[in-house]
Amino acid sequence: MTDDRETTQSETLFEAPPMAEQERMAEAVLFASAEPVSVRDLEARMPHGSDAAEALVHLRKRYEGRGVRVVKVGDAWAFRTAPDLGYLMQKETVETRKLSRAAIETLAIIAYHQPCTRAEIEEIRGVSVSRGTIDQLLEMEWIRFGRRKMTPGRPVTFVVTPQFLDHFGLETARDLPGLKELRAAGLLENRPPPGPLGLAEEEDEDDEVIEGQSELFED
Amino acid sequence: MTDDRETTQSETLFEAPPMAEQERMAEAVLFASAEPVSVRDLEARMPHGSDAAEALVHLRKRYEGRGVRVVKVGDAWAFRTAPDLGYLMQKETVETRKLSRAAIETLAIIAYHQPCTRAEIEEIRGVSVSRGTIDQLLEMEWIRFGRRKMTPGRPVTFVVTPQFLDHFGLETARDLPGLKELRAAGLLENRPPPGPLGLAEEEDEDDEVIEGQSELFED
Amino acid sequence: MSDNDQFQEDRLSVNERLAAEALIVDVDGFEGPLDVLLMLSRTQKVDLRKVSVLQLARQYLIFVEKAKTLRIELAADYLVMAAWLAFLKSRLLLPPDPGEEGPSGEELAAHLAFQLERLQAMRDVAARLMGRDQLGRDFFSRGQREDVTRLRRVTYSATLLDLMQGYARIRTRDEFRPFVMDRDNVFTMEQALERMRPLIGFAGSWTDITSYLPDGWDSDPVRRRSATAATFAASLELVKEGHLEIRQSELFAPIQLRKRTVRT
Repeated sequence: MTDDRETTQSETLFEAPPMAEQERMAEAVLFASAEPVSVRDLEARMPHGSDAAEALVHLRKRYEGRGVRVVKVGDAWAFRTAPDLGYLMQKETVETRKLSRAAIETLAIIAYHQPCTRAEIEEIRGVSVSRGTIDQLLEMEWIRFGRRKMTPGRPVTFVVTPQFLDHFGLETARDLPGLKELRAAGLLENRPPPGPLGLAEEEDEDDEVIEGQSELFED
Repeated sequence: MTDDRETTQSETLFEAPPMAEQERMAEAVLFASAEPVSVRDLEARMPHGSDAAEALVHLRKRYEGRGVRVVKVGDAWAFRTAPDLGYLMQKETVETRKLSRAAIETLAIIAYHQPCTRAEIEEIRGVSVSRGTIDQLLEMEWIRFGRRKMTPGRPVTFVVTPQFLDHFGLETARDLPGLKELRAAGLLENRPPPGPLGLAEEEDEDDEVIEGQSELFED
Repeated sequence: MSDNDQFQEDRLSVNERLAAEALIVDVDGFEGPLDVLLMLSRTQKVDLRKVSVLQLARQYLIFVEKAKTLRIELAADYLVMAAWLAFLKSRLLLPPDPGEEGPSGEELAAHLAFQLERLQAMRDVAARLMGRDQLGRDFFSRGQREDVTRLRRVTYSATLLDLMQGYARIRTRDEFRPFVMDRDNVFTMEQALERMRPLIGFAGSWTDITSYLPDGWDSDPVRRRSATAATFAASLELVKEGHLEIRQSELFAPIQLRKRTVRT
């Protein structure tokens, strides 16, 4: 050990690089290494006589307020992105999906009947409306809550939003074509009437029914 | 394109951050990624109205003479440690696969003659190029397929990649060492062998003759 | 043949002979005839642009002959090159025949010199390229990547046509249906609430929920189901409003209701 020390002593005769240079070295090593670097490791890599701790102090100071900072991780040091810029490191990928049939129908009913309660939607669609469908439309900001109805339970109502109108290129919801126009435009299929109790609705998946029940509890 | 510009124009109404702040952002993003980041990608991540190119100019200046530098690779930018400090980084050195002499020559020929067909590589080296050599260079992502030549047989060509430039610290392929001298000496011309009696020429397709002819006019 | 060899060898310097022999020993180490020619041309110790192609042709022919005598397997390329160089040599030595077609010996020689120069140039730049500072050896990228976190955002789209068709689908269905009749078998939550509000004031003790079903709704299963659901929903609404307490001792056990007593 003492031998080591002597060697070091003699080697410091080859003067240590100037502090500015030591700072550069610390900068490069911290940048390139995959893990935080301890002062000891850093010093081991730098030329003899270097003072890694001091170099780090200078380096840390230099990066104050910059886009990256020199931070202490345990007893080692590393570069890290400034926390206020973390959002730049996020990349959004946008995926476009077709709206489900249940959601389109619900949306259509709200658009044509607004302000419209959930019960009314269910009455018109003939099936319960899942909470997910409403939430999705709310989240998309195509519908929003309207005034509560002055009926028992004071149910909330839904109305369409300006974003909805914007998306569909409508000035007001009143611009939506009426049934007659839809028929004239050939948009109405003349389907045979379904069974007396509208059994056709069973095609709406069971999960919706289940969800419908759970909704009772959520409400 | 003009549309893009207009959008940007109108969106700059939401003022872009001050240049010092943009520089910080570019710094953070470049620092975080090991691969070079294109100006376009950078701008996409920065707030609207930011001028990534200008921020990079400032940033590059700021890091001049430091332990890490801002380097340009093709149309992308990256932080790289200063080459004079490489010796400190022994630990980080990755074992690179040793390239055969054939691979190195093939790489050089592609770099200096790109876009370059296999037949051209073979003509210059005087031997056939093994599939393995090309495969290795492709796998290392130092070369990639370029456009097909508009000559009979429409042969594929090879060009060097941004990774190649990055690896050898080149901004563009124009910065290849000795490129100008080679061009001045006429050594990058595709000079056709005289007459039908050339040696390896039988295997060379007619296309080269055609090219050669067009070159005669250029000379 | 051997005479001829002798004659030519005498004209080569010692160095050239040594070089030629060295070549023969490891012919495998060469990358084809052009590589050999390039090596041979170096023995001329002149600028490649001034290389004597005639001399080079002779050197090469000696090389091939030697290889043959040493029974070294030579690839066909080497022999093709030898034949071509023999032809070139004759062209260069004989005065040009004006009646002959094709390029002159000088043109052919110039092209060979060009090929050698170009190959040498490529080797030089390849060496310069490999001598450059290299990523991961002399300079380094960021060791610790701060990976970009990817946020996946899903946007849903629908067209006006989807919307209208959806609406039309529902409305046409209704048009063909005796809608009013349906209502006969549906007991809504609103109705249930209306019915229960005045009743709960009297529910001091736990009462089965079925006792709140309206008259005439308990025989038909369809009607009973609707009425039960509506009554249950209404009860929950009343619980939420703080008027009612509800309990069920176990799964499928009767649901019981009681007026909520305000404790102080």
